[in-house]
Amino acid sequence: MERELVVTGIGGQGIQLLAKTLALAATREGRYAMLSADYGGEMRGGPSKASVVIGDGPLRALPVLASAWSAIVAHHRFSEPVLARLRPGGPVIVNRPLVDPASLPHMTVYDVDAAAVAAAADAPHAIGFVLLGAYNAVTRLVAPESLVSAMEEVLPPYRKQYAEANARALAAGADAVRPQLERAGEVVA
Amino acid sequence: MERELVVTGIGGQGIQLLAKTLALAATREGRYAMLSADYGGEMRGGPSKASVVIGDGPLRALPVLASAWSAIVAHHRFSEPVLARLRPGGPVIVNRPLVDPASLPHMTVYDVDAAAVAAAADAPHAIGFVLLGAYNAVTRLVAPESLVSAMEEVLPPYRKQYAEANARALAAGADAVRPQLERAGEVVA
Amino acid sequence: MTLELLEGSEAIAASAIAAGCRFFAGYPMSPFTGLLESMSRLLPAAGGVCLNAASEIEGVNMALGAAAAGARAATGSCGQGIALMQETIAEAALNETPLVVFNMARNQQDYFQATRGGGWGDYRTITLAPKNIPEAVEHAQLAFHLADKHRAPVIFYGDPLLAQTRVGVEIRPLDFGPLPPKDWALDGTRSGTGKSRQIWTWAMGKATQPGPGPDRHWKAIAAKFDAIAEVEARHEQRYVEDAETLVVAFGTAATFVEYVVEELRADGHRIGWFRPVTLWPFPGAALAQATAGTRRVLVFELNAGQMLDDVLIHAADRSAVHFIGGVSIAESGLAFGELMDAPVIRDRILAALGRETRS
Amino acid sequence: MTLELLEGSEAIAASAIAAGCRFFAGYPMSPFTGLLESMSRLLPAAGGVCLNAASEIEGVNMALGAAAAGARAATGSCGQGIALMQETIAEAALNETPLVVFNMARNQQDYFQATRGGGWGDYRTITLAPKNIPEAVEHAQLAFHLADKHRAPVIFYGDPLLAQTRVGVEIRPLDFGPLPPKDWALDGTRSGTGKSRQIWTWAMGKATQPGPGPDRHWKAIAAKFDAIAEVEARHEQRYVEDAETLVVAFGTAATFVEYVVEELRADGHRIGWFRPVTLWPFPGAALAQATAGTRRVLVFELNAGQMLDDVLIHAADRSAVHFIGGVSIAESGLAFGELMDAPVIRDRILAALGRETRS
Amino acid sequence: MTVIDTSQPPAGPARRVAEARPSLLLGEHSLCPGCGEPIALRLLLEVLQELDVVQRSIGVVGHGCYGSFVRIMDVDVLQCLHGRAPACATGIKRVRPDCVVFTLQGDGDMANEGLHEVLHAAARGEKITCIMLNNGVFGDTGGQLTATTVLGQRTKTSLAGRDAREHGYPIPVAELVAGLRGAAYVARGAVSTPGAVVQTKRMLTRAFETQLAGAGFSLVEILTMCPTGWFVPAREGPGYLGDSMERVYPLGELTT
Amino acid sequence: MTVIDTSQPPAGPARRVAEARPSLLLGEHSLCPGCGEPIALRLLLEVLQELDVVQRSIGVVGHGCYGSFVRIMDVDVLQCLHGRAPACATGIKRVRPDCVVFTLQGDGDMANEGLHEVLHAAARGEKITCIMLNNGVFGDTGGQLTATTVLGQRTKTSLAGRDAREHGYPIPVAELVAGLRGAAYVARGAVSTPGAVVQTKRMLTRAFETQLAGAGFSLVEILTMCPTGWFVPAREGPGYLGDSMERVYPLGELTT
Amino acid sequence: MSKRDSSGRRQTRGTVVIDKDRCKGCELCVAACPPRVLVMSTEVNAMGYRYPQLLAGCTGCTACQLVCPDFVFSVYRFTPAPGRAAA
Amino acid sequence: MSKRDSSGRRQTRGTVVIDKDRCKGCELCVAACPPRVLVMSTEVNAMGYRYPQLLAGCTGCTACQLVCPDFVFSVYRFTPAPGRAAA
Ligand SMILES: Cc1ncc(C[n+]2csc(CCOP(=O)(O)OP(=O)(O)O)c2C)c(N)n1
Ligand SMILES: Cc1ncc(C[n+]2csc(CCOP(=O)(O)OP(=O)(O)O)c2C)c(N)n1
Ligand code: SF4
Ligand code: SF4
Ligand code: SF4
Ligand code: SF4
Ligand code: SF4
Ligand code: SF4
Ligand SMILES: [Mg+2]
Ligand SMILES: [Mg+2]
Repeated sequence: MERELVVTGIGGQGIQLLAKTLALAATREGRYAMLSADYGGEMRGGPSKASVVIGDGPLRALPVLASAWSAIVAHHRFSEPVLARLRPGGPVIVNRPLVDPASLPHMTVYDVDAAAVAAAADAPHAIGFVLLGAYNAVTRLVAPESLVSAMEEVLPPYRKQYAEANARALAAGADAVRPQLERAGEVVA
Repeated sequence: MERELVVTGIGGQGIQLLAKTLALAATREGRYAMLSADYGGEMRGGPSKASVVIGDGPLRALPVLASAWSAIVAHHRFSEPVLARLRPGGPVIVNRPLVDPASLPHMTVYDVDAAAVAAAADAPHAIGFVLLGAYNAVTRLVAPESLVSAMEEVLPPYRKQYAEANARALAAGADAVRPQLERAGEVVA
Repeated sequence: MTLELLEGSEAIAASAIAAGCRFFAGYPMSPFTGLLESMSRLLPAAGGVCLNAASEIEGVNMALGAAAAGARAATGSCGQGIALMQETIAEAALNETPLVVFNMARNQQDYFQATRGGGWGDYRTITLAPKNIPEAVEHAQLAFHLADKHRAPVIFYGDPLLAQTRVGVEIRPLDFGPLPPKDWALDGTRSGTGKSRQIWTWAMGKATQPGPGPDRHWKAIAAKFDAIAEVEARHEQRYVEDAETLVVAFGTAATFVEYVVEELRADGHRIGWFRPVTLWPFPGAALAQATAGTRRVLVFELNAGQMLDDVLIHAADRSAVHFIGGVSIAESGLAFGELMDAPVIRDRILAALGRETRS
Repeated sequence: MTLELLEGSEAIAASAIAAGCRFFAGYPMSPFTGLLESMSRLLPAAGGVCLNAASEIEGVNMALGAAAAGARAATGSCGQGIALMQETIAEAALNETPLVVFNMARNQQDYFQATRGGGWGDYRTITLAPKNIPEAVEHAQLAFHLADKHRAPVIFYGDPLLAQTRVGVEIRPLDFGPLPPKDWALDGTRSGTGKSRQIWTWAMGKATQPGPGPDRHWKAIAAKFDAIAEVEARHEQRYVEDAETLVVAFGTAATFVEYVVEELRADGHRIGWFRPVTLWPFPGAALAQATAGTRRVLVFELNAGQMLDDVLIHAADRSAVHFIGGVSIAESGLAFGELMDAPVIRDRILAALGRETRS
Repeated sequence: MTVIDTSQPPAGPARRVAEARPSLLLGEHSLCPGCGEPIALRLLLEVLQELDVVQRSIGVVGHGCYGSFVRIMDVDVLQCLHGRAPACATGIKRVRPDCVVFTLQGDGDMANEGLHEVLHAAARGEKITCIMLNNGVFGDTGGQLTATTVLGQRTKTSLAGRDAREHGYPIPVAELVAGLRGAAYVARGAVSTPGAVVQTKRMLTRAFETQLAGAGFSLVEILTMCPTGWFVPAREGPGYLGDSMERVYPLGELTT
Repeated sequence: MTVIDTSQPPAGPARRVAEARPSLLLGEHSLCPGCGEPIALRLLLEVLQELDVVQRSIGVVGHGCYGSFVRIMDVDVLQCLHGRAPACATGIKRVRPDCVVFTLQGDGDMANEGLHEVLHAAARGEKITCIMLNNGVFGDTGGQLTATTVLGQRTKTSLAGRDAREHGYPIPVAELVAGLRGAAYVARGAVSTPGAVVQTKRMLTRAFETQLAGAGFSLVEILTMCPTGWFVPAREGPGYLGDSMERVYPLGELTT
Repeated sequence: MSKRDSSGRRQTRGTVVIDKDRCKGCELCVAACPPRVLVMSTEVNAMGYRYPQLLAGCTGCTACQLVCPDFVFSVYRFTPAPGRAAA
Repeated sequence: MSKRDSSGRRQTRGTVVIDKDRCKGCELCVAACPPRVLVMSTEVNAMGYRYPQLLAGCTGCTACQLVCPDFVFSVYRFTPAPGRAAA
């Protein structure tokens, strides 16, 4: 089975690192992953999007996704074309208050105030990892430990000191979404 | 009517100048001319050949002649492929003793000892012009005066001092062939 | 099998090195830059050399030199940079140097550039156009094999999606069979022996051992390319048996077409696809056969219609051929435009199915 | 009419100047050198500039600059030198600079180079292939006209026979009709007015007046070349009405073919000839019509079969097409080989007439 | 400490001594924070204006981050191929000798791809003004080694720092050009400090004056910050420039 | 005056002090009478022999009259594209560091088409030896102006003589290269007099020694006569060289 | 006329207009300002960057304008008798 | 041992072998020969060129060999006591 995730946000939110972490975690688990990035040179405030596909065998998905199962919406600004491709019903993590959960009526939406959660976890810059933690708690695409070690692996050498904060952010994101998950009875994955 | 001339010799004999003189003379007379040269950079002793076509209207002849009416053979060394294209019966001026008149049984051959004639005319370097003078006396393709003025025109500035000697060579060449012409009753042109 | 999550460029670089590439020289240009950076990182560790060429012309000539000395050597670029290399690519074809050129193209607009030379003289370049990164990893090795096998330049025709997408891949050396020894390579050992070697497009030989000279040599080169055309054409096809409509596409575009064709078949359309794996030699005979029974041959490529020429030359019925591609570029000019998208391709195919075949 | 006995190169240079060419930059290469020397001698007297470029790349870019500034400007070379210009020729096509390139080729092996770009992107180059010096004199002027008319590069495809043969010709300015004003040319007068001009392949425009950008611009360029293809294809043909066999050839080779066809008709053969005058746009529709009633289409070109592609694409019946040309080079590598000769061509045609048409 | 309102010009009597934007600027650039190239652009546009040659100016712009200036400079511009600007400028100047013709290039454009063109234009003494923005990297493609990268500098294609044995030595373009007789004015400036900016503007003025006088070829090499390609924070750009580049590329005029 | 029989070696006791032909020569060349290039070829072949590096020597030869030497030198040779020899030589040397790699180029090849390649190879300090035969013209194409043609010289594309305003100034290649740090040995010789020939041979020896020592790039520019391209009688070649070229291109070593 | 006010500060002899929404926060101006009267904001502008704010003591020297890559500063010098700006 | 013979000429201390059919008649050797003992022939060789001939007085200095572009000269120095060559 193949699962597609699209991530949309703006430069500076850590979109690319988030997506890369997930793809690497799946790869390290011995699965097939594909990661497509599309960003205007990561200009601060500019569009940043990525997509990740994970499967158990060689992937059928195209590098420009025809449609996607799930999404992480970190910022609403450039999200429209990306969200138009979501298949109804799939899980979406939205970054409250920047994104209005009601804007995705056909999806199973989970909302996380990533900035607040990150700040509370003493990892104020790790907004992307909060969202990823939440996403993985919902979808269970990879083991939480895989995420942590993949995150450590993708960090460039000069950012290694953030590893612990990022790990806290991943866990905090998962925790933050858990109440909604329980309410929904774990419909997904 | 189109008349083709092929000239064959070796570098240093003045083949190119001869051919250019004839072509220019015809042009100055208001006729159509074509001059094709093919020489290995005029290396002394290397092959030197040229062809001239003269006609009263736009020319049909190809720049690589399919066949030719007439020839000037200044040296036998590289002449074979050139002569193989002569149409039987046409006039050929051969440079005795370097070329054996008997080697062209199907042609109307005129022989001139160009070196001797040139020396006698006090124009020892003008072997080519001797042959051209003879050729034109036989074929009457252009007026003798046209040849002289074309010769003057084609001389590069630093060789202008040879103009008079060359003119003598042209005339001497014509004189040298006249007895044979009279014998043959002016069959050609 | 352990998969590594690698960016396409990195995977291609690693694969080339696994194939024994030991010399690379290149000049940055998006989206080729990633391959250059990967080579510059990975090659030294493998005992090879990666040079920052001062221009594409310098880079391709460095690679030609290294290849002439017997190394597996490559360069790369895209678009304008490849244009600058045309003289040298032609030279490599004519002087028989096994040079590999990674064209990490910005789009599909350089099909003619790859397949019709554009350098000078009568030569062709074997051109591999992988459809996805796993195949790109294979082609990165096959390119060196074919170059050595035929002593001829080989072009790898990539694109931004192949360069920049990351996927899980495995890199290991592939075996394509034995190769002739490189006894022609310059190494200096024969200098002074009376049998010194020479690599020369004019093939004049040495005074003591005259060569064929340009007329005979270039005829022989033309004959060699004819012979390569006989044996190296590769293609892939599906649903040809019952297809009323056949869609022809190359490279990544073919992957998209394949995806859409699967959808359309699920919808009941009698449709198939045909992909030239080698752009040159173009698999003409295979296409002729594949199109023998089809009503429509649709050509999809992201350009103004270049492979179209080859399809028109080979399709069983020329009047059945319709072009459904077009120029499509991202705003940056550096990547594909919106035509490289399954829904758009689907619409174009459906529109063509709706139209009746004109003759 | 007074004829001057001029070497082809000289005649072409004089004619280009008569057409208003006022800038030339080139780099020596046989047999192009004569044109460069003639330009360097004749242009200053006409108030123009001829520069000794330090390389072909420099030369073509100098010419592009001069053309962008509104002058009738040209460069030239052959073979390898033209290969080096490919990036810039493509640029001129894509940024719409009317650049003229005199390719005084060594042979006919650069048909693909001229007609399939080889630069980068979707562009074509109008290519004129004169059959003899009088036509070359005409084309030297037509080239500038077409370049200005379409704001596109034009290639003049010459050869050693056109360059080096001397014939009596008359040079006078020819009138090909009116042209649009060059209001796009850079002259500085609009700088600082808010409406400054821009010549840019990416066509991004100015912040105050955004341009179409590459996607729309390159689509428009492709459409422009489609439109040129509709109107500028030129050809010449003879005896098509009753010909069983049609021989297709271009440039000087066509003159030889014409000569041989005349001989063969005199011998009673039902044979004709067809000559693309423009190699691009290839006169495909005309060829389709001309070959509609023929049994055999023989393609004669001094290369390994390049125009052959275009004939195969357009001939009424592909299976009637036979190649009777081939690579043929002088020992020096600088001129035609023995195939450029009427008796040899005659033999090849007769041999083809002897064979029955294979299907 | 009170922050002064700087949203409006001062209410009291004051004279504007520096304008934010040159009048030939048509819009915003999108270069990185701390990039030195826009500063050079401002100087260029100011000098054209001050010399009163705007309406006969033609620019030829190469490929690099500065390439996007084509959109925002109100000057007739040919955006040319990578490295070829001096050749194109030559063609323009020769057919429009009354125009003021300049090129805008980077180190990648001029010292790598286009070294041939600039040296030959200089040797010919073309009456054009070439401007090289030298930041020691290919900025636009993400920070790879160029011919002017200084020894020890880390780039994406010299990860362990430029090593002379592996990558060779940096090329001092201004010095090379100054060694050619056709070069009438050659100078090297920088935009890393206010003083250097003022000096660089003077160099540009002299270079264009050289062209106007018909004296020959002129070149101004300008050291510019590329924090992105140098992998340093924007505010450290000027310091890095001074510590590394200026030692190899001394500022000043090279012709007399 | 009696003419001595010189068809045979002397009958009496004598020692051969100079051989006509270097042992690495395979046949005849077809260059013009009085051409200087074959003299340079002889020196090159002798030096390779004397340094005992023949069986690890690889040459890269450009396009010019010397191009035909490929047929007669018993050395592994890549005949490369016009101007690109230093790039090809770089590729060869980098994959065969134990080989002795040299280029043989002309002024047209190196100073015109290939200025970029030689300067970058020099800046990189490539351990190769480049030889430029400078005759100030494109000899092979019939004598047109090159970047090294001296002022006043008449060529087929400067019929009235090279004029600085029109054609610019000649480029001193050896000086340019010597200005690059990667250049370890740079010298200019000539083949116009016996003394110059001896000196030039010493320069070639030093250049190759520099390569063998791994010290960096080496260049020997050799002024050669081209009577054909200069439009002077063969015997006037050396005099013309001394009067015109040597004044602009002084002989000697440029590195220390 | 002394150039320093009572607190030892340079007198405010000029001022600047800061087009703050164009600022990209590079801080080149801060380092370049001789009297060091520019400090970065804690807020961010429309593009998300911190931007410079002016304290008292500007001399109107134009250094900030000279080095700013984003054309943020216009600089004014007070004409008759400056020195009354807020301290 | 005097270096000049009775006629004031340099002694003949060496000689050369002239491979005359390779000569292209450029006369570089003639100008280069310090004692000026090379003179051009009046006959031409197989290629049609005049070629150098040796008079008495060769010193075996090798100058001719050094400058000859056509590799015509081998040079010998007499070993024990030269000077008996034809004068
Ligand atoms: C022929 C060619 N090769 C490569 C490129 C890719 N390219 C675009 S910009 C650039 C870098 C330019 O560097 P530089 O001139 O130093 O400018 P910077 O971006 O550093 O300001 C390169 C290599 C190109 N456009 N054309
Ligand atoms: C790309 C390219 N342009 C032009 C030529 C033509 N060409 C061949 S030899 C030559 C002249 C070489 O001059 P130089 O290097 O000075 O050698 P010389 O003949 O003077 O010894 C030229 C321009 C070529 N072969 N390739
Ligand atoms: S990459 Fe460097 S040169 Fe380019 S805009 Fe950014 S800082 Fe400026
Ligand atoms: S043209 Fe000049 S360089 Fe060439 S062989 Fe003749 S003399 Fe020598
Ligand atoms: S004008 Fe001078 S003193 Fe005032 S803020 Fe700017 S740099 Fe500081
Ligand atoms: S220099 Fe300009 S862009 Fe940078 S912080 Fe100061 S005002 Fe902002
Ligand atoms: S060896 Fe010396 S002296 Fe003897 S002929 Fe030669 S140049 Fe003259
Ligand atoms: S130098 Fe050599 S080629 Fe010239 S004349 Fe003397 S022997 Fe003959
Ligand atoms: Mg740069
Ligand atoms: Mg030369």
